[in-house]
Amino acid sequence: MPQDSDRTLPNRVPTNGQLLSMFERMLTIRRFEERLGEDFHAGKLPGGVHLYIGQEAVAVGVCAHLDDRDRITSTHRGHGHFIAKGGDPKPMVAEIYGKRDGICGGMGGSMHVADVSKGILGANGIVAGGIPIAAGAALAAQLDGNGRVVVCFFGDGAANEGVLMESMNIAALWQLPLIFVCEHNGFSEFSPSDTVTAGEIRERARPFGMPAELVDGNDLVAVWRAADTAVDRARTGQGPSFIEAATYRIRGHLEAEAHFLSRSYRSEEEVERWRRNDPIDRLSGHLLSSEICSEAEISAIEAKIGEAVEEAAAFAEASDLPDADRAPALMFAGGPAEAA
Amino acid sequence: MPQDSDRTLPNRVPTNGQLLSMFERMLTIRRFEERLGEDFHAGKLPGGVHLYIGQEAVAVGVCAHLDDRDRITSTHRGHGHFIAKGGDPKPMVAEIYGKRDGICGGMGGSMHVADVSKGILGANGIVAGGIPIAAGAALAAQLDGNGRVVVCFFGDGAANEGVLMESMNIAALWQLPLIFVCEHNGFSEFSPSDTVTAGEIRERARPFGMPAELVDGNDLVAVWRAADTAVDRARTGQGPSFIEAATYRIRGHLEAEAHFLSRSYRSEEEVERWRRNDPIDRLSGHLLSSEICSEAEISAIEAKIGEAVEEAAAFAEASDLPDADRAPALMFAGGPAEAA
Amino acid sequence: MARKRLIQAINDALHEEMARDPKVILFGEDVEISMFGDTAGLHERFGPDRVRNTPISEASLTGMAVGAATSGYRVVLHMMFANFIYTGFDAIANQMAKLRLMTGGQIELPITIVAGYGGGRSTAAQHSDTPYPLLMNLGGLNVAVPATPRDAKGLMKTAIRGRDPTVFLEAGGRGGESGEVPDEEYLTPFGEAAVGREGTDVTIVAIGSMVRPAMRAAKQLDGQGISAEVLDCRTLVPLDEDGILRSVAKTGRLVVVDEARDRCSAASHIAAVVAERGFASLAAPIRRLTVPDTAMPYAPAAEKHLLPNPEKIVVAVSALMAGSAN
Amino acid sequence: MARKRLIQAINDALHEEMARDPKVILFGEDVEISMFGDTAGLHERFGPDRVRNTPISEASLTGMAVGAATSGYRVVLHMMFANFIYTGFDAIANQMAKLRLMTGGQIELPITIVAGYGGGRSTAAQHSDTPYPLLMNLGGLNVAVPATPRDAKGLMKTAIRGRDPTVFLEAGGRGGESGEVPDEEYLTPFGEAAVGREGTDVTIVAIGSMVRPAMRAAKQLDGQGISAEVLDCRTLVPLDEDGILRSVAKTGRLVVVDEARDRCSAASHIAAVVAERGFASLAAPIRRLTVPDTAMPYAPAAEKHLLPNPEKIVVAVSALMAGSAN
Ligand SMILES: Cc1ncc(C[n+]2csc(CCOP(=O)(O)OP(=O)(O)O)c2C)c(N)n1
Ligand SMILES: Cc1ncc(C[n+]2csc(CCOP(=O)(O)OP(=O)(O)O)c2C)c(N)n1
Ligand SMILES: [Mg+2]
Ligand SMILES: [Mg+2]
Repeated sequence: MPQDSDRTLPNRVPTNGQLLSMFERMLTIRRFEERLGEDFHAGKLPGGVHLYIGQEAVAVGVCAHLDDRDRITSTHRGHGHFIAKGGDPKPMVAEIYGKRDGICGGMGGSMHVADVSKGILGANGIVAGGIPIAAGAALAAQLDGNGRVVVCFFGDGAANEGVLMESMNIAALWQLPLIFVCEHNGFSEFSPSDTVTAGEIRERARPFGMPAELVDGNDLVAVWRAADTAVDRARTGQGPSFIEAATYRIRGHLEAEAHFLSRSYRSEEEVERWRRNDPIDRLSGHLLSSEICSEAEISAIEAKIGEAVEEAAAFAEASDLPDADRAPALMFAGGPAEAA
Repeated sequence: MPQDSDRTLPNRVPTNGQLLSMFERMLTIRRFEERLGEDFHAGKLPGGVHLYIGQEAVAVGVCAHLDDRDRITSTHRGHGHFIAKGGDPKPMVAEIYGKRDGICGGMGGSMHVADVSKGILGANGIVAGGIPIAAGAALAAQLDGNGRVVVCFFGDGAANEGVLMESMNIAALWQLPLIFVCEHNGFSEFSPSDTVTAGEIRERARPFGMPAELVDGNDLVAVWRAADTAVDRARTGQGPSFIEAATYRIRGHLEAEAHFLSRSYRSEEEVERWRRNDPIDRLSGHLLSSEICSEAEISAIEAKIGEAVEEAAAFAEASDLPDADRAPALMFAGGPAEAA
Repeated sequence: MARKRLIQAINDALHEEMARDPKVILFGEDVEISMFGDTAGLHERFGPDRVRNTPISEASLTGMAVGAATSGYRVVLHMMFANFIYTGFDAIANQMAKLRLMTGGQIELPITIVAGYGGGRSTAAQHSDTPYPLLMNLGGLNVAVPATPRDAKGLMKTAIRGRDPTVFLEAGGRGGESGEVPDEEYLTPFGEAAVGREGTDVTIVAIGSMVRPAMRAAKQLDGQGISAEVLDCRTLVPLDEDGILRSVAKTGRLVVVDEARDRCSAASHIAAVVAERGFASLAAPIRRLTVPDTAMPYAPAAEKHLLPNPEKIVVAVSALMAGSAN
Repeated sequence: MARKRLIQAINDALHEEMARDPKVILFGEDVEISMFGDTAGLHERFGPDRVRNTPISEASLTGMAVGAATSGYRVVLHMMFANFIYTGFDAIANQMAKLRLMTGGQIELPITIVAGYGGGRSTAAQHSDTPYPLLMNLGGLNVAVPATPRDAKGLMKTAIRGRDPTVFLEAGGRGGESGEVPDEEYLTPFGEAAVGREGTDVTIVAIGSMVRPAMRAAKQLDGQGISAEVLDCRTLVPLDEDGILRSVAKTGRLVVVDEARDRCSAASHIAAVVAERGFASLAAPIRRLTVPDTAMPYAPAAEKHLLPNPEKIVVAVSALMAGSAN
C-alpha cells in the first residue's frame, strides 16, 4: 500500500490515490473470498472457511498505515487481514486448498494463513489467541526502538476472553506500540453480540488509560482516520489505543453452517439491511460521486482482480499436495543452535 | 455475626452491638494470625502462611452482611475471610498444623482452608482462582432463587488475571448476585501495585454497567456500609457490584519471605505509616471515644480471644496426624450415584 | 433398538437426564443452537435457566462449573472443540481435579465436561487435538471416550449422575458413528472395557474413534488366520486394567490403538500397565499405534498419514505375529 | 569446579547467556526480586528492558513469549510454580507447541519457560505439581528436567540458545541439590541421558528430583549384592530412548522413578518404549515408581507417603530381582 510522507500528521484524510488503492484492496478481498465461498460449496476445499465479506473496510483502513516491518495478528476470519496487510493472495488460496505451494505449505489452512515476512503473524483458530501474541510482538517492537507498531484484530466475541484485559493492562502499563482493533460484527459465532457481552466493548479499554474510539467499520475513511491517529500514537511512543469498528458479518459464521445448523439465528431483513450498507459500495459510490474515478476505471479494477482470482485458483488447483509425511519434521526447527 | 432485621435498608450504619461484635471478630483474626506467625517462625507449621494482618476490616465489614447460606471464595491470604464468615478457628488452626482434626483433615493447609457448611468455599492457592468459582456459585444462588448471595475476595494483583474481566462480564450479563471485593493492599506479591497495574482497578467494573466503589479498607464502618448496599443489591436481584477496598499488608507476603528475599521491597517508614492507620486501633478508638464500650470491656474481649487462641493451639498440637495414606481415597467421591 | 448416530445418542442422554433431574444444568458457547447437535432442543425444552449460551470465556466457564457444582447443581459444561479445554485448563487442573482432596472431602463435584476431539476432517492443529492423556494425568477426573452410540448414551448418563468430574470426549465429527441404541433406560458402567470382538492370538486395545478401525483390522486379520480380540476402553479413568490383563493373559500379545500423540499417551500408559502387571503373559513386544508427536496438519493426506487406520493395524499385528516388532 | 546449588547454577547460566546475547530477554512475575533465586541479580545487571516483572497474567505471558520470540528475541519466561503453567496453558498448548507446524515452518520460537516443580515441602496441591507428562504430550516442546547443578546450568544454556520452545523444570525447593559445576563454559546436550552409576543387574531410570533417591537406592542395593545402573534422563523431550534401551539390553530389568502422577506419566511412556523396542532384553516386568493419581496433600507424612524414595526403590528392585513384581 503506498504511503504518503505526511502519514503521521493528525486529522489527515486519505488522498485520492490512497482511496483508490484501498478500494482495490477491499475489492480484492471481496472477490477472493467470494471465490473461496464458491470453492467451498463446490467441495474443493478440504476444510472450512470463515469469510470476512462485509468487514473489508476495517482490515484495509487499518493496514493502510502499516509497512512490512509492522506486524499484525488476526483471527479465524483472517483472509481479509492477510490481503490487507500485503499478503499475496495466490499462496493464500493455495494454502486454503491444502497445497504444497500454500503460504504455510498446506499445513495451516484457512485458520492459520500467515506470512511472517510481511509481518502477518497469522490467522488464529483460538479466539483471542492473537491478542497476547501481538502484545509480545509489541514488546519486541518497543525494545527494537525503531518505530514499528503492532495491530491485533479480534472480534466482539473475543473481547470476552480474559486475555484481552490482561494484554490491555500490560500494553498500557508498558506503553507498548499496540493497537487493539475490535471488529464488532454483531455475532459471537451464532450468538448475537448483546446476548453475550455486557456494556460497550471499547469502554473496557478506558480504565487502563487507553484512548478508545468507536468508528463506523463500514466507512473506510472513518476507519482510516481512527487508525491514523492510533498508529501515530504507537509509532511515536505514546502507547496503545483501542478502536472498536462497528460492522456486520454478511456471510455465515462459517460457510458450512447451513449444513449443520437446525435453525437460523438472524433474520434475512437484518442481513439485507447491512447489505445495503456495504463498505465497498459505499466507497465506490464516494469515488464516483466525488469523481475520484470513473465507472470504467472501476470496471478495469474489477477485471484485473477477476484475473488475479482466476490465476490464483488455477495456481492452487495445479499445485501439488504436500508430502504426506511432511508434518513431523516441521515441529522443531532443530537442535540447539550451538550444542550440536 | 448477629444481623438486624433492617439489614437491607439503604444508608444504614451499624448498631453499637454490631460494631462490638465486628470488633471482636477483627481482633480474633488478628490474634489468631499473630499466633500463626509465631508458630511459623517457631517451626511448628509444615507449610507457609500468608497473613491478613492489617486488612481485617475488609473481611469483617463485608461478611457481617452474610449468613451461612451465603457463600464466599477467598485467596491464598484466607484466614481472615474464614473467620469473618463464621468459620471455627480451632479446626482452622489444626488444618494449618497439618492435623487430622483440621477443617480439611490436614489435606489442604493454610492456602486451602474451607468450611463448605459455613459457605466458605475455600482459600485458594491460585491467584484469582476463586473468582469464577464464585460466579458459578452465584449462578447457583440465582437459580435457587432464595436470595442467597456470593462474595469473592481477591487482591489487587489478582485483578490483573483475565478471569476477573470474564467473570465481571458474565455476572453483569446475567445479573448474578455476586459481589466482587478487591483488597488493594499495595502489593502484588513483592511488586508494588502500581508497577503492575494500569489505572484504577474499580474502573474496570464500570464498562460492564456494574456499580463500583472505592472505600477506605481500614475503616470498618466504611466497608460495612459499602457492603450493605452491594449485598442488598445482590439479594434483591439487582445484580453484581464491585468494591475496591484500599488497605495495606502489614506483614510480609508470606511469613517465610525474610528467609529467601535478598533485599526488601518497601520501606520501614511506609509500613510504619500504615501501622498507625491500623483498622483495629481505629475501631477501638471509635468504640472508646463514642463510649460504645469501655477499656475494661475491650480487655475482657482480648482475654477471651487470648484463651481461644491458646485453646486452639493446644487442640491443634494435640491432634493426631492424618493417616499417611489418606489422600488417594479423597480424590473421588465414589462411583456414579446410581450405576453402582 | 434404533439405529442412531453417536451425537444423537448423546443428545438423547442429555434430554433424558435433564428431564429426570431438575438439578442438571448445561452451559457453554452456543449450546442453544448446538454446533455439533449434541445439545439440540435442550434450550427450547428446558429453558434459559437450565440451558444457556455463554460468552467466549473458557477460563471462567470451567471455574464456574466448579462453583455451581459445589452448590448442588449437576453441571454439564460444553467446551465445543477439545482444544478449548486448554483455554479453560487452569480451573480444570488446579481446581476441579484437586478441590475434593484439598477440602478433605467436603465437596463433591458432579461435573460433566463435553467436547469433540480428534482429527481427520482438516480442521487443522487448533481444532483436532486428542487431549485425554493430559486429563488422565491430572488425577481427579474421570475420562470417558465412547466409541459407539450405545456407550455414548450410557456413559453420558453415568457421568451426569456421578459424584465426580468427568471429561466426556466425543469423536463426533459429522455426527459420529452409527449404531444400535436400546430403547429402554440403561447406564454404562465406568471402568469396564467392552469386548468388541473375541479372539485368541492378539489383544487390540482401542480408544474412542480408534475402535472402528480396530474392528475392521480384526476382520481383515481373521481372513489371514489371525484371531484378534478387540477391547474398547470406554473409560480411561477408571481404566479396566483387569479386563485388559485378562485378555492379554489369553492372547499373549498387545497392540494399543490411540488417536492421541504418542508421548505419554493413553497407549503408553496401557502398555506400561501391561508391561508391569501382565509381563508374564507377554509373548511379544507391546505395540503402540498412535499419532506421532505432531500437531495436526491441514492437508488431508498429511493428516491421514498420521492417524492410525485399519491397514496400519493389520501390518502391526501381522508383524507382531511374525515375530518382528515392526 | 565449584560446589553450587542447582538454583545458583541456573542463575549463573542466565547471567552468562544474557551477557552473551543481547537478544535474550526475561520476564515473569517478580523475576526482579526473584522468589527462588534463579533470576537474582539479572534485573540490576541487565536493566528493566531485558528483565522485567509482569502483572499476574499467565494466559497473556505465554502468548507474549510467542509474540516476542517471533520477533527475534530469545525469551525466558519464568512461571514461578509449575502449577501456574496450567493458568497460562492455552498459548503453550495451542500456540507455542503448534505454531511452527501451522505456519509451515516460517517461524522459530526460541523460548525457555522456567518453573519450579514437585512436592515434598508441604506447599499443598496447588503448588507442587509435576507437569512434564502433559508437556511431553503436546508434541512441540522440549522438556528439560535437570537433576544436578552441572546439568541445570548446561541444559539452561542449551535451551536459551535453541531454536525451539523448551520447558525447563527445576526441582529447586530450598535451593535444590548441591554439586560440582565446571568453571569453564559448557553446554549440556538435549536427548542424552547421563549415566549416574553403572551397573549390570537392573536399570533405574530416574527424572529430575528422583535421581538422587535412585542413586541412594543403588548404593544400598550394592550392599545387597545387586548392581544397579542409574540413568538420569536430563531431557524428556527429546528422550534418550537408545541410551535407555542400551542399558536395559545389558541389565534386562527396568525400574522407572518419576515424581509425576502415574497415569500417562513419563514413567509410563518410558516403560512403553522399552516394552516395545526393548522387549527381547527384558527378563522381568517393568516397574514404575510414581505418585499415585492424587493431588498433593499438605500434611507432611501424607505427602511423603506418596513420593518415591530410596526405600521404595530398594524394595521394588529387590522384588524384581527375586522374581516377584511387587
Ligand atoms: C478459545 C476458543 N473458543 C471458542 C472457539 C470457537 N469459536 C470460533 S469463532 C467463535 C466466535 C468468535 O466471535 P468473534 O470474536 O466476534 O469473531 P467473528 O466470528 O464474529 O469474526 C467461536 C466461539 C474458538 N475457536 N476458540
Ligand atoms: C495463578 C497464580 N499465579 C501466581 C501465583 C503466585 N502468587 C501468589 S500470591 C501472589 C500475589 C497476589 O497478589 P494480590 O492478589 O494482590 O494478593 P495479596 O497477596 O496482596 O493479598 C502471587 C503472584 C499464584 N499463587 N497463582
Ligand atoms: Mg463477532
Ligand atoms: Mg495485593
